[in-house]
Amino acid sequence: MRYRLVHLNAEYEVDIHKEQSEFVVRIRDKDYRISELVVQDNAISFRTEGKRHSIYFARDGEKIYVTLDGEYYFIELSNRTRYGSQGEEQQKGNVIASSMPGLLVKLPVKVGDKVKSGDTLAIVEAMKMQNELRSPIDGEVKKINCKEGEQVDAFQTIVEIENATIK
Amino acid sequence: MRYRLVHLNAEYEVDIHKEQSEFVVRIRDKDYRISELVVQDNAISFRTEGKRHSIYFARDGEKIYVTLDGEYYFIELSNRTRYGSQGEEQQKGNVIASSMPGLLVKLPVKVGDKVKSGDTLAIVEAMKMQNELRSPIDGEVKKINCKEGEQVDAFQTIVEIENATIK
Amino acid sequence: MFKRILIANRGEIAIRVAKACKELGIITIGIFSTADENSKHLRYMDESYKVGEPPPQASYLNINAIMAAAKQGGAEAIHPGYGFLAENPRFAEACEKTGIVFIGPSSKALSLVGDKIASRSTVKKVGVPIIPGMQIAEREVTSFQKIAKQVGYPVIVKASMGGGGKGMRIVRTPKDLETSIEAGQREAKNAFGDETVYLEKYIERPRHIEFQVLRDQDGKTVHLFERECSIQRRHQKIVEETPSTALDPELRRRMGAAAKKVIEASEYTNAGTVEFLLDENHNFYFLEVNARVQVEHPITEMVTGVDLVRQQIMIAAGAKIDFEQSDISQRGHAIEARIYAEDPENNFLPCPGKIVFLNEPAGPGVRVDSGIFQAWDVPPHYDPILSKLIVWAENRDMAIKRMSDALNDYIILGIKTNLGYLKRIMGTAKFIKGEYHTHFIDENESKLRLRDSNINTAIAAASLIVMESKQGAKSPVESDGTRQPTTPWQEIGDWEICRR
Amino acid sequence: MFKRILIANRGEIAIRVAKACKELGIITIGIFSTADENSKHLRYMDESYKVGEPPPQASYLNINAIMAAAKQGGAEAIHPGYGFLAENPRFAEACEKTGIVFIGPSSKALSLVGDKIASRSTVKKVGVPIIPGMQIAEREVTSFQKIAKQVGYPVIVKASMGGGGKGMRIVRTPKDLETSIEAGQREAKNAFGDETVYLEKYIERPRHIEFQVLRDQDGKTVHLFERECSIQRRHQKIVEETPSTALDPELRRRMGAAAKKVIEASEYTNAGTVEFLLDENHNFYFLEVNARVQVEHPITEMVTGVDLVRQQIMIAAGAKIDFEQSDISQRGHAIEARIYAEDPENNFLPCPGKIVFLNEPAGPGVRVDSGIFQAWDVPPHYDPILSKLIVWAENRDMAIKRMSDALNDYIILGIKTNLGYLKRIMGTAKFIKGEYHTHFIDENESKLRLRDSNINTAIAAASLIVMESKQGAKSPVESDGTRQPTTPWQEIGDWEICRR
Repeated sequence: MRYRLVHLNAEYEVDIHKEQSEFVVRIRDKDYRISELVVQDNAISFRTEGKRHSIYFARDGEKIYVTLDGEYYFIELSNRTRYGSQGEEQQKGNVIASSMPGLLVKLPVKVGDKVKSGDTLAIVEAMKMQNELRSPIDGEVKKINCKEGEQVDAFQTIVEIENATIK
Repeated sequence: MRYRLVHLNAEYEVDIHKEQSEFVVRIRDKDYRISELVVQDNAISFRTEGKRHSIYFARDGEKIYVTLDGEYYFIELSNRTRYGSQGEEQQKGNVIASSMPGLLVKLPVKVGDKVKSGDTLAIVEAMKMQNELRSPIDGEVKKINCKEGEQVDAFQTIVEIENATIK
Repeated sequence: MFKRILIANRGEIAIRVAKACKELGIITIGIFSTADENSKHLRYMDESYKVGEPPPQASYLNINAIMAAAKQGGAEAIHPGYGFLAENPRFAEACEKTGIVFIGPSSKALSLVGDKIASRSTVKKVGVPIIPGMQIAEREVTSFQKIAKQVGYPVIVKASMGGGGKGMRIVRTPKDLETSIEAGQREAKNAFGDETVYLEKYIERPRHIEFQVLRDQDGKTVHLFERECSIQRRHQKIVEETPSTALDPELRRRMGAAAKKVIEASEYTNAGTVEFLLDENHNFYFLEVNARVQVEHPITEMVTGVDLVRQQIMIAAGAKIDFEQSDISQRGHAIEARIYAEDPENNFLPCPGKIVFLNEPAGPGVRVDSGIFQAWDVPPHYDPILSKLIVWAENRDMAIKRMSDALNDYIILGIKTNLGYLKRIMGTAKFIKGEYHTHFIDENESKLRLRDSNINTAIAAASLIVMESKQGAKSPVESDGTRQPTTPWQEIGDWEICRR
Repeated sequence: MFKRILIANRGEIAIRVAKACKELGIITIGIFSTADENSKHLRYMDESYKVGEPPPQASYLNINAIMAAAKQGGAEAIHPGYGFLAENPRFAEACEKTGIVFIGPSSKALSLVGDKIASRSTVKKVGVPIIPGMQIAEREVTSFQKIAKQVGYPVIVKASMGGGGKGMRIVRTPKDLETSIEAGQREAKNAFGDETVYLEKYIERPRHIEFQVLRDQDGKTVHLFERECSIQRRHQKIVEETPSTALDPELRRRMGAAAKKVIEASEYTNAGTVEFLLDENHNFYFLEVNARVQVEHPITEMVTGVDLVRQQIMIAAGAKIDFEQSDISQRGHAIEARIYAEDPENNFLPCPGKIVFLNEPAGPGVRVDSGIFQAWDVPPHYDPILSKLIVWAENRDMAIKRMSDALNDYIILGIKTNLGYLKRIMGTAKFIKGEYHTHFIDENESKLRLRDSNINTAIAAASLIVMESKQGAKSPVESDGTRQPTTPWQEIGDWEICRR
């Protein structure tokens, strides 16, 4: 079975197969042999590389929250066109999505506006925090998907910019 | 809708019906008007007699655990022939049941034995505690349902005594 | 410091010890019976070994299996917790022989304090008061009669190796003495394999006051003040508090000094508790030494600020106690309530089973040392203790209210527990006033009964729950396949199947 | 004592205050916005009133609605908690006018300490050091230039009504001063409706040390020692501890005395905190007074044994402080970590949403002041604080380890939180050594990043979870009705639908 998982914008190709009572999980060309697998409710435990891991998890559709040794990993199944987070947008450059769920408090552009890299395209507010979404490129506003005062989800596309010249 | 509920060996006849947005629960000839009913997972809340109650509960078949203001109520739906607890047996007198789940460590009688009121019929052990089951009546052992060394459940009948003379 | 410690216990105390180990950077090795493969204490162990079948004799009391696990896990020390093998001199000896440090006193000190008659005479020698009575075990009824006459009735016959009320008989008139001795011997023989009994003056309405003592390997001894443990059911403590309302500073000073003397005279090292009875005239008498960390140790930790389990490990590793008696003071007030899987409405009989829903209290001054989790099936083989709720507050009044509120917030559903009963204790006038003794539970029986006030509300809630779970379900499909809509009035039929 | 108190807040602090009220036998009246109808704080209220729509302006900042609820509920006093209206002089005034006691200082004292320039001059008069800079707000650029030259660069331009870093500009060279003033004024105007800014010497690598003070209505003033709050992200504290590793007994004594002077000079009553900056040469400077119970108050409670919220209520009711400065001592070490619904891997942006699974830590020295429960949907309208984890231990090393272990035991699934990030702070060399200042987060950025070590294990776990949830499900039924058996190898198709 093969999956493509995303963690912190890095993609991991994973291949799982069973060999007798063990599972072999191949991640980035390294094999992890998994034994003593127990999955129950919100906990999964297994042994690999000589160590037993007890991991709590929650799965919500394609999103998987995993906690291990006090650290949290937010992992997504990459089997759809995802809306990227800010970091990624700066590379991709034309889809401006909210980084968090919140209220769209300001949307100072309209379709057809010329914008410069760094211009504020939208301000989303949540939990007393304002997040400014800036244009990563020079370009023209091609499409606006939301209205001021609307509640937006994380990763929801708010504005699309048509590439002019990449600065 | 009518129910018969048992709490601490007392039976309660309960009659529930709806009047507009309220429920009327009649318990022992007194009416309680219930409003603002919310049931979710393990919690139920409602208002009655001017007070709002938030109650946690767990239901396991006919058994209902309810906690209210720091007190716990173990309530059973009385729609089957129940095996009573010790107290009740002393009134009923012929069915000797364990008061707790545990190990049947001693069963010093056999079918046909004559027993006197107060004789030990069985000893059940659980959690470092031994519970002696004594005969509430003079009589004869009619039936034995368990073997020494067996795990027994709460309310499981261990011995049945045929009434001789009630002392 | 040790690198690896085996924790020869289960439940909340195994977790308590594991946490102390982790804070000291020590790797924890757990043990478990086959009934405990899914138990909470294993989550706190770096490694775990199965030591046997569910009955304690086969696993947690199985010295050979535990020593084998210690060897396999490379343990340098073993912490026994309380109960099970904690005060077993043979276990301490087995450790001593294999070069594993037993975190507790030496097997020799354990043997001494475990023998009630021997420890009585040791204690008497150093001038600590003991309850008037026999100095050595005797077999002749005439000796019992003589001493009973000397100390005056009522007297009590006790098993020399006893504990938990087994083998005890209170005797109020000379004519009952002989039969009581015989009954006591029989019971002692059955319970402890040793029929030796002895006789003491019986103290009416005593308070149970104990002093926590620490002693390091250099012999430095410090006490950490008292715990009052008079609230008992079936000779088992269920609520403890510190400071005790029965002591004034002078009495506290004298008892603390006496407790230290007892520990020193017994050549006892590590943490130990000296139990006293306090009579109505404020005379105190040595009762026994508890040679282990006790269930109620947290209340001492809360008021003195000393981590007792950490101290146990440090002392066992050879560290010196790095504070003086004068550094230790009591700040505020702490109460512990033991949460048991038992039915107070049915003679406190134990109630193992599955915990369907769990919510544990938290917040200012609230500590929960818990061995349970939601969805866990409490096994029937072990002590019914589930967890301990400990509160601390600025003063006793606030602590009682805090305990009461925390008990309200403590929700365990699916099995019966003593949570409600404990809350009733907090609401009892005698407890609130601090005027109580070891017969508190008996003397307040009627006040501690589940009060009627809310039963109708609970019954109403239960009916609504039953009704809702019926209405929430899909309309039932009859066996002939026709679908019947459900309305409350059509369910009246329920009534018919009820037993008259 | 008051009979009924309205708690004008939500979340963990509303619960904290409600518990203190209940322990004093006071009936609690809660308020809630329509986003909070199911929130945890309402479980601790005897009565609750809806005060408006989700936006804070419509509900928790809506003075009229809250005063109406107080009137309807018959409240004799209002506890404002922290944030929202806690330091709003108009709210205190509204209370004063209607004869309801505001649990906090008078509106007059609130106005004084709320004005940074006015409080600077008050403080200077009583001889407490302030950061060199302007004594009055000035508008002329030349005045700024003159004073900047006097105190020496770098300097900082600050909003008079400021807070949370808004309107602040650090200026390192004279040529940047004018533009920084203009930018600061603009930002101040936008944020606080007042463009007044002033100039101070900029302290490099300062530590943020604050002193907790209590003052009763007779003017008796006691301080409860310091809290070090230098671990901040975006000018918000996330980890606090006491005692501070930066103070020696002499400096602690001097700062404590200064804090009391500030509170006395401001004619301030009730609980207040005096914030100082401590520079690298151990000079301290008055920063501001926080006129409320603070988020980090529990660490002071843990080491001093004083219940600050109870003291607030008692002082507001007219009670005298019943202990002396010499009665207060610091015992052991306490650390608080604030648990936020935020994503440390994405610039700490807030993450509201549903909590799918929750397990909160407990045990020795662990306190959780929590506003959340499993299955709760954290609303997006309010501060992202979910709860506070506070630990106490005998010393700082043990406290850090205890915090680290407790963070391990704290499981929140379904939303992103800073739990892992907080644990990384506990493992940072500079934190462990106690050598840090307010730029800790920035300077340790690389060390605080999620380490790679376990990512592959987490990825493997996620894959197993996905696989198991597929295998656990029934074989899929195709739209044409044929049932297909599922085997791992047949699912390779997943690969194909992945985006390249």
